[in-house]
Amino acid sequence: MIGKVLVANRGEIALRVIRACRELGIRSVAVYSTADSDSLHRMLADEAVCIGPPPASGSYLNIPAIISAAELTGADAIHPGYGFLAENARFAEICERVGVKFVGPSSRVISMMGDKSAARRAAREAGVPVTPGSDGVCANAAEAKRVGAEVGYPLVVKASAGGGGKGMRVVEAESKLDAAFTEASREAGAAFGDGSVYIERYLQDLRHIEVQVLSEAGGKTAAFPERDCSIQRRYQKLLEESPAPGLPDDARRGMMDAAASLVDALGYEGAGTVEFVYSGGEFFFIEMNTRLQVEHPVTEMVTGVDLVAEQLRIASGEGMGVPEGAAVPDGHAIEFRINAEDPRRNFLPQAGSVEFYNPPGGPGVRVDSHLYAGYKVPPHYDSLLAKLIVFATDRETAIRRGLRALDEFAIAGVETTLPLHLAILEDEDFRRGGVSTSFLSRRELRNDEGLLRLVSVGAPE
Amino acid sequence: MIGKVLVANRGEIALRVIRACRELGIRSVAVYSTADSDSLHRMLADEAVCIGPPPASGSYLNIPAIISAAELTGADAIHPGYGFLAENARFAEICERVGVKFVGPSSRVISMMGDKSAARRAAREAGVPVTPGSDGVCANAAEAKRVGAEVGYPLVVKASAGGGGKGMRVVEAESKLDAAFTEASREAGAAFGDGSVYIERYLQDLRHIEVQVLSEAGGKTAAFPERDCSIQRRYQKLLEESPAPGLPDDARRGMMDAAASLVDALGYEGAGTVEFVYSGGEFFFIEMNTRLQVEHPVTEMVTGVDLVAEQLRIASGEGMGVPEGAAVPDGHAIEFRINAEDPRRNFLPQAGSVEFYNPPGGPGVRVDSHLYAGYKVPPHYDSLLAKLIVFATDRETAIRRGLRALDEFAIAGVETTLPLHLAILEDEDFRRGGVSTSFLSRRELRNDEGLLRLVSVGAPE
Amino acid sequence: MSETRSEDNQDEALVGGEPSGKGRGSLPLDDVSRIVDLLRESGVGEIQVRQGELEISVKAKPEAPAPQRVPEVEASSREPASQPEPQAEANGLHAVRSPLVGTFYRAPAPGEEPYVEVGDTVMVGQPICIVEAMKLMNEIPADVSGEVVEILADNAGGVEYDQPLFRLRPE
Amino acid sequence: MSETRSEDNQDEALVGGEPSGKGRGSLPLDDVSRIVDLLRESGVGEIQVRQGELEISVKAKPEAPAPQRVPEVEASSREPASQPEPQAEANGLHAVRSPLVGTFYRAPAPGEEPYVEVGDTVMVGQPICIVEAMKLMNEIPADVSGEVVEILADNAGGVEYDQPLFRLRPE
Repeated sequence: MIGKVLVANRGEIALRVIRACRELGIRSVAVYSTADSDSLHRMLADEAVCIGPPPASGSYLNIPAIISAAELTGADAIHPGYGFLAENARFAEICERVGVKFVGPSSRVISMMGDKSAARRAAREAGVPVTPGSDGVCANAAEAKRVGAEVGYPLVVKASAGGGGKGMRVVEAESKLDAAFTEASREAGAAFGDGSVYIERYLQDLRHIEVQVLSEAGGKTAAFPERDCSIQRRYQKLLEESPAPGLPDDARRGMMDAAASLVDALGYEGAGTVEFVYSGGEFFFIEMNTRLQVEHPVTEMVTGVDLVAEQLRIASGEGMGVPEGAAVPDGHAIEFRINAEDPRRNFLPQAGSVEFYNPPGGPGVRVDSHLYAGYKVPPHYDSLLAKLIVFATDRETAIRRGLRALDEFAIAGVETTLPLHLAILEDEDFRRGGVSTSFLSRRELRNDEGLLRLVSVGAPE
Repeated sequence: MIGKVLVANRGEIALRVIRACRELGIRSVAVYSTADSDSLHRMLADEAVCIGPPPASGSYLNIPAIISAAELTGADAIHPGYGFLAENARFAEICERVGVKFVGPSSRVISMMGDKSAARRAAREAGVPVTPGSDGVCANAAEAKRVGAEVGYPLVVKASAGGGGKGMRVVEAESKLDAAFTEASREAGAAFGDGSVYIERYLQDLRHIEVQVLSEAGGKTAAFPERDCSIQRRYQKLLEESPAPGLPDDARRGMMDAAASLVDALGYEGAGTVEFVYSGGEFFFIEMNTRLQVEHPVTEMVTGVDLVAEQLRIASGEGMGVPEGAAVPDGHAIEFRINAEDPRRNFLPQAGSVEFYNPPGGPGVRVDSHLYAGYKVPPHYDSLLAKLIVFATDRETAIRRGLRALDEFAIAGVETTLPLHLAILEDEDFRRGGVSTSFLSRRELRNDEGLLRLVSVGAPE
Repeated sequence: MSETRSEDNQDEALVGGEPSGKGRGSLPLDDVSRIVDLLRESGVGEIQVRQGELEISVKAKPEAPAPQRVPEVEASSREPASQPEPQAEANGLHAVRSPLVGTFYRAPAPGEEPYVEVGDTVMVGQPICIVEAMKLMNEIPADVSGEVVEILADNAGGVEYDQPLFRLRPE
Repeated sequence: MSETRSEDNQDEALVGGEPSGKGRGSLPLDDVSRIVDLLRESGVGEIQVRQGELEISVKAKPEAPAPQRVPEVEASSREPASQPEPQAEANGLHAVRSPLVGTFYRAPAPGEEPYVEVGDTVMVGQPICIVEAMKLMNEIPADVSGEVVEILADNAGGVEYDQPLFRLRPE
């Protein structure tokens, strides 16, 4: 087993990894910026190294500082968490070069999956269904038009290096393709330093469903029951659940098998997520995230597998320990992302002091958070304060447990998305299950005597 | 379903019941003493009624006040939690008389199980093995001698109305029986107002193992995998786990079947616990607790059953919803009672302000607690501050998770039993599993550079 | 807040080119000192006095930081009946509180006259209402002598332990 | 800290380009001093006095609310290297801090003389040590001129970002 792991991250995910290390008897090294000197990840790790100033570019994205911290503390391995350097192929490559084990796949695989058109090609070659569209990057608008004639309209132009909706344009008719192609390419170039774009059929009323995988790189591979991440706001996931409500068993098996084929074809090592869109009974590959995800706990709850412990076992060269039953979901789990954003003021990010903090307890409640009373939320990083995960035998009970736990969750000093989640759980369509990714964009938040409520606007789904 | 439940208790168990009510859509009524006006159970219930002054005799044991509060708020049912009025047959009877459903068995059954010799008789009649001893109360020392000749020495004289070691004497030889009989009877009379005593074979190196049951009173009965509660200090349980380490499957089945037979014979309704001593492969009935127990969460973790929700379903006359698989333990759970007692100063009870409170989070961790930062622990009630329950696929992982979570658990302002639990988990015999109830009495707590450590004293087990 | 305002005034005076020393004299420190004493003795939080050119403002030190509380928004409970009512009692009034949980009745029996009305004078030990619990009628006596100023509970309504029932002005 | 408003006004007046003594006279420091004494003796929080053109405001130091901290016993981390060292800096000393994580070397190469010793005087910009990271030798210059009073890091030991390396007495 690895003896010492440097955790190249902050916040709740740094704690998650430190906890797993402690439970496995691995020593942990926290790295922190000067803005995080009062952070729990620093306090709970066995060792801690200050790596730079508050801006992430000087600290959590500062590769030399992190590698130096690993060398100084004698860490055998680096766990990147999610975000920051987790999908940075150069970082993984430097780790490989300096002989520190990167907990994750090889830099080659990270690099390939980070290029969306290369990823689509790899998926197609592994027999995984991909959305009908261009075969990789479209060189120019003329090629885009040829592809458009095949896949039909509406279609979507997407940045090859992209994510988060940047460099993306929906095109309703061929007449608008030229302009959209140029705009998307320019936006992609500005945002990612790479203006290449590709084309896909535009799917409507789609659900975002993803499959967690673990693989030993040439050894065993396990694919786990899916997560439904369709509750999003501006392409940011807010609430995730497992299993996906109402998903037919054959679709589940289909996605799990497809994910496992891709992973095997890649010679993938560690934990990863294969993301699909699901629409009208069909599923298509979107992309693969070559890292742990924020929403991994819902899979842990319905399978009993400790995904971070398994990452560390695989990175240590030990076999992974996944029980047989883990391929079938047992119960229902929902995760709520509690962000420091004010849903009453257009999700304005909040920073400041957490004056009071009391997470919910009792049966079927898990909280992953770096908060404590008196903690100051720094303005430099992302807004995730806590993940509340509820688990119960069935979805209806999990929703009621979620309402109970959200209601109990006390955070004072900063506004959070807690009231938004209560509103989502009260929504009739959500309770019925199986809503599409446009769920939130088709609703407005109304203030109903202090409580938030979602009200449908525009066309029904 | 019941519409509104009055929770006749305080602290973490009041919260536990309020949470279950909320998840089932039942309205909850908290009752509180003036010492508890800042308590979470008061704040989280739908309604709250102040029932009396700080001493429990005027509030949580004040039957007229509680019944009046139920009548004023229109509660259909009263959940007594544990302790206070939970095993008070008169209270159950008054509830029956005024037409408020008592969540628990009938006053007749409570009364019978509260009389230890009657309980032994009922168990024997139901075919449950009882410790060899007198057939009910021993009228005098002469009768005790006749029984002693049959069961052999050492034997133990016990108060029929007793508990907690009061009115109890171990007798090594017949020559000492007269004196012990007289003393035990006098002590029992003083402590319980009833000097009757009975005689049992004295079992050594025994383990305290108990079986949780649920029954519909004439309908279905379910017995769950056992809890091992052998880690005790002065007859107070401190740490409980499920399943019992190393317990053979046939012993488990034997105890579960015995418990189910007793419950069926009694026409028992609701949740209860049948307690056994287990020694040298044999098990014998000790007593039955006709209520929910502090340690019920360990059973919930390994069976997936929400015992409090099932209590409320049964009390509502609805069928209980226990899945098939719940008769076999799935994984391993350990509960740590975090008491406001100072293990470095002979477990001196603590009261005062909780200056800082941060419970552990992450996978496999459940916390049931009424604490929050700023809460004042009143000196009037028992010392239980929080229950930490850890769950994992196997006992070794659960122990490591327990160490991790205990280490993270931050309570400042009052001393607690947190360091004692860390010491227990570090003990080699405990880690091997299956220790007897004399585990703690055969060890001393040593201060080892600020950390507590257990050191064996006297004869090995 | 007066702080910024007076600063601005000062600035304006300077900008206005009228930096006259008129009226400076010595400060009325005796007055200040007496106001400080008054503040301390009265227990109030702030005293401001202004007369013509003179303005004195004295504030008490802030109380020790409010204890951490569960924020109101998270708690669904009703107002505490058992909270002391400092306002009333600071006014020299006395609250008669319920010694038990039950139903409050103003009269000994249905159809009969209430024990007391606002304006009545009662003696220590004189029954002033009934709180019924478990079918028992408990007569509640006044615990001070004085005039009934207010009746705080509704007839036939529920009352909690320690809930104020009457306000009396003690003799 | 007892802040006095009149001080601020003074600054503004000077900035305003009217440094004339006309009508301003000298500050009534005796009055200020007596009000400060009154505040301290009385224990009140704030006193403001204004008379005509003169205004004096004295505030007590806010009570330091005990910061919520994770109790020490729960934290296993080392002492923060990045904490400011108010003691040293209050003494007029200056800490040269590490601008990066790495290994600290006092000399340009093994076997060579250290860049500086205690007692040496250094100039701004003069290299005083090396911090090696990723096989790169980074010469760290003094950021003030002055005398080297203390060398805080061990040769060939690890240093964190912002960790004090030297204490200098600035010229």
